[in-house]
Amino acid sequence: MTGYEVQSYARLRENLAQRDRSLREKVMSLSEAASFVQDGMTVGVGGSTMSRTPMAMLWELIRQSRKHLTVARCIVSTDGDLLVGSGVADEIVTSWFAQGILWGLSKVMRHHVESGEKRFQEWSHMAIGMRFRAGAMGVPFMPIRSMLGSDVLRLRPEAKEIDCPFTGEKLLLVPALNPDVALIHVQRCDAYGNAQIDGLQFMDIDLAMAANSVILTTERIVSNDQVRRAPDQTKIPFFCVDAVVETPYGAAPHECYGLYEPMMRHMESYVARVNADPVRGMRDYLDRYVLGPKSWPEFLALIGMEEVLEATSRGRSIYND
Amino acid sequence: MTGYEVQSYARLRENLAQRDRSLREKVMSLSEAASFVQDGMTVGVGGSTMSRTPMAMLWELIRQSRKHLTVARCIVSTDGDLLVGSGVADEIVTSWFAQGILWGLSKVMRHHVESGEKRFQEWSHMAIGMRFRAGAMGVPFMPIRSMLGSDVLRLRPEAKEIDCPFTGEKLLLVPALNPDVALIHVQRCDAYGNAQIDGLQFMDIDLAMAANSVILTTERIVSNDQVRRAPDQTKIPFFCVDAVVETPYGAAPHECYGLYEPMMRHMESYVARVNADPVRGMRDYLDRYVLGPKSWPEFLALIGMEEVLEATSRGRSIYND
Amino acid sequence: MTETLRYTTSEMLAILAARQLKDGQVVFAGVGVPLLAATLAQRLRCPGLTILFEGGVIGAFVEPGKLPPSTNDQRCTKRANMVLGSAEVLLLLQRGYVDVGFMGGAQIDQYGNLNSSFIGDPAAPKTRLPGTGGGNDISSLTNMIVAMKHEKRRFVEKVDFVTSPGFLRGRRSRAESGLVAGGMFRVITELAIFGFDDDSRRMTVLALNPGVNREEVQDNTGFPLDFHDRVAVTEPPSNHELETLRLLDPERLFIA
Amino acid sequence: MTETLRYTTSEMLAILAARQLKDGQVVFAGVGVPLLAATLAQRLRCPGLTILFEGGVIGAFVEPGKLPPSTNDQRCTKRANMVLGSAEVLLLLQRGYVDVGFMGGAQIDQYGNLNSSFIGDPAAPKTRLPGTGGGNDISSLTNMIVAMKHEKRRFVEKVDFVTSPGFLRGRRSRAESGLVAGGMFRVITELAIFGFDDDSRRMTVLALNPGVNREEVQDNTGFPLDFHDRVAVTEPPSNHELETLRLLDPERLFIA
Repeated sequence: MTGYEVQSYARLRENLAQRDRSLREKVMSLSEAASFVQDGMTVGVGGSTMSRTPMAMLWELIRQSRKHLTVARCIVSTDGDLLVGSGVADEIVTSWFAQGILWGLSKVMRHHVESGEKRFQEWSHMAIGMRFRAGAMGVPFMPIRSMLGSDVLRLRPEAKEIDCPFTGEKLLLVPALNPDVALIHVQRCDAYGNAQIDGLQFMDIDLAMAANSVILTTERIVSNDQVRRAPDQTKIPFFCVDAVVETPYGAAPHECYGLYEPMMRHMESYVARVNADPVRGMRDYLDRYVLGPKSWPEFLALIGMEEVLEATSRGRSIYND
Repeated sequence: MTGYEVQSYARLRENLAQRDRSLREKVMSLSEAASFVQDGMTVGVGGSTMSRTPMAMLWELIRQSRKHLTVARCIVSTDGDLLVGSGVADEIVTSWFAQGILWGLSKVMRHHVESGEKRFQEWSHMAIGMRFRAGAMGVPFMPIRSMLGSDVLRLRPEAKEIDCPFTGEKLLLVPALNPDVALIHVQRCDAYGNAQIDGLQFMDIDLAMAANSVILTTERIVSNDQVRRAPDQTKIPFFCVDAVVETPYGAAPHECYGLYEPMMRHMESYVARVNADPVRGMRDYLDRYVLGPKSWPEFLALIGMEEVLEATSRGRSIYND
Repeated sequence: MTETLRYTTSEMLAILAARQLKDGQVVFAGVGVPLLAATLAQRLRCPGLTILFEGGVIGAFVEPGKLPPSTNDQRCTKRANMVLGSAEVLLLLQRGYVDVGFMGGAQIDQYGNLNSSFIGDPAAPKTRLPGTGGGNDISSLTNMIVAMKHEKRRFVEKVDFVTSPGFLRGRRSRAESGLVAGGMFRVITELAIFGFDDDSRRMTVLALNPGVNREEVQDNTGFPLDFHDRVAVTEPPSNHELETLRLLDPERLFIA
Repeated sequence: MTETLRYTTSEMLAILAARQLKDGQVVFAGVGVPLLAATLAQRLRCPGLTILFEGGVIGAFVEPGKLPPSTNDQRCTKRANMVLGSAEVLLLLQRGYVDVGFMGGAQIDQYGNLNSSFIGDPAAPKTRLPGTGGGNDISSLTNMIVAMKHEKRRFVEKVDFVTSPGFLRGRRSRAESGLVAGGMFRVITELAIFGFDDDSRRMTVLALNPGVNREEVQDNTGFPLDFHDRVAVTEPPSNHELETLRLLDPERLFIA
């Protein structure tokens, strides 16, 4: 569970020195990219709640039945359900784990966590962000002023309280989180991995810099020439990306800013199914929607053309005015 | 010299609580905005070297003969000359102080600093950035891994070496820098102070968040409606801005990304003049170009229409391909 | 009562909460009643009020009938002044740019501590709740207003777990733990409006809602309440407040 | 020598420095000779080489005849892969994304420490130099290549001031001071190419430039030099190298 220990600087540097950071094309398939994620790894997941979730990549990891992952994400929704319900993840490191504001408590999370079979490691939202940021900056910790005095901190011996050497104030040092792999979904990137992200960034830039490898799924691949025309719009540089997978609607049934909003009918049927029976309901869902389809487009077809188009028109409407 | 002490959190919060952060118009003249800068203050200056220097604001401060300022900027060029040569600044906090790569050593800096009459407080470039970042984040320090072992650190007792409580590694903690005022020049902002910055950002976002007040000079003022159409292009939020001054060519004779490159003939004549005699040469330059003109446009007229137009066509050419 | 002056609990909470906000404030709001209340205040009295969302939004502009379902989806950004990273928007709280944090609550205690993590023993919980999200950060770093349903099981002497700190164990315990700024400011329920005593930091009834008496509030509270020297009686929602609120949520997503 | 094979010191430095770079490396380069050398390597052997600038640029694309005059102005960003904050680009060094830092030098000592801050006593300097800029960060956090003119006053036993750390006092003193990564890798002058001994960390002659002998190098150096067991003789700049270089800087801004 790498998520727990701060990696030594020597080890971080060594890992990075090993990576091929040359300007090279790295476009591959979902199943090829999945090979970067191995059993027992700590995986950072981009986006937040129901936004820009790298759902196609998670879907592929379930199909390849990865095991014993520790998954870190700022806020977790149905993606967390699928990861613990499918058996892929042993532990979720996050600040909030439900099915979404609209549905509240996740019966799937409750079933697996209350039984002690899976773990839900809780940090404050900002603390998760500062753990990724410390990892991105190549330092072992960030100082913060929240979590102090709370029971959230009492359950987190990984963090250390100090008296500030400058002001004498109490501060909390949260440990750097450098995931083995980060999974991030973006609106567009080039074949080298230079990524543009529209709208809400969440913690994806820090996550990308912190991780020891990065898999990008992208709605489309654009030319490097187009990227070079607006270099100040590049949010993630190519040399921290190890795989690029072109996956239209790769965040479905969640949303991708400016392109599609959540596919609510599918989400509601999912919630009804798994909350009715968090074990059999989840198994049925996985059989039908994850293991059943031969490809990601086939999964989208199961969501249904009409719902996909509706979500698309709502998604694009953000730019209508 | 506030630049030296880390402000207590209580004091930082108190200062911010006092500021009017409401959504309100704050457009004013250069001379009105200058009133935010008082003798003895610590002033953070945006941009870097010869880029997006808030030159019109500095020009106004010289005209109003401010005194005993401590001025912090990541890299200082002829702006530093003018600040020490005019007597406005007692100390420059920076990583590099010359007249620009092309001209090298500043005779003005040498004259005032070697005599001990003015101070040049040297930090590494990243350390300046991390001092602003700590200030922006509301924490007393940032941990870094440079400066260790060097004489740059030996002259900086304000920084503290520690053994990392997580890894045992040696780290340097650099103290937060929260300037009393930040002066930042941008391509455009609205009347509330929501600012967009094209191209190189330098450290301006952290500087704006760190400072206890912010004066924006801007090439033009756009409608809030235009800002709201692309909210992910806003780089500085209105509530950390206290004054907005519309000042076309406000970075002249330095450059402003995408609009104009440095006005080199003026720069060269300046350098020749002050390096020939750092005292009389500077006095002559100030009399003719800073104290002489009745307005900023009059100063631009002294640079000359032809040179301004040439710099403009070079500046805009970045978008020609 | 005339037809127009009938209102739901959510409407009551939103309207009383809105009255707590001042023009020019920067408010960090959750969705639902908090967002409705902040937007209502903006429309009624506070044109210079700024609303922040945890997802990374500054100065959102909420259009009637287009309320965002969560703070992390694209609808929150429509016509906003700025969209930024979610760590960045939370750091605004730490730096001190935010005047008020505004959220709902599941369980609260006499010192204004909130629990959204565990029902029962955290080691073997009866119920694992969703957790803090930004709640701990907001309540640690700014002044809080909480709007929640008033039930005995929700108003307890000591929360099972302090997810979002109020005044912890009362007196100076919050400041001594390192939380030098902010604290619980107001709790608003369908029964009353509560503040916290400057010394003891215990929950104190400041005002009773129309038609509610002290016994009723105490009977629905799991610990002995303090009452302010002069307990006021809150003005009922006005026609104008109700009409403006109902315009914001015509489908009654949050005010039903 | 034929006409085409005459070359300036700057041309020599740029070409020898370019030979030190490998394809696929990420190089943090200053303007002038370092940028020319990195771009030359890109054109000749290293299409996958990436150049970073301190101003906040990743993967700049340098067009022949359009060399940027500094690392902080807009020309550096033309056709770049990414433009980012200057703190962010320096943090890439700290995180470990950069293989080589490449800059010029004013004064260097036997352990590869660089001085760009003070000539004479820092308390009462004969000359106050411009200072470190990013030099201290680059030399603290990655492997350095320095290209500089070879003069006795520039190659001293001990620099007046350690602005950018090499191996400090030699042996393990760099690592012991907390600088666990990077270090001085090569120094390139018009006379020779220098490395640093793995144990003593003293400057060591690896190769002599064509037509230069050991005495000449020693005579121009302010401390006793070590010589590698097998001191090579560097191949002179080739026609192809010189022609490619001169295409990059037709106005001879930096190679004159």
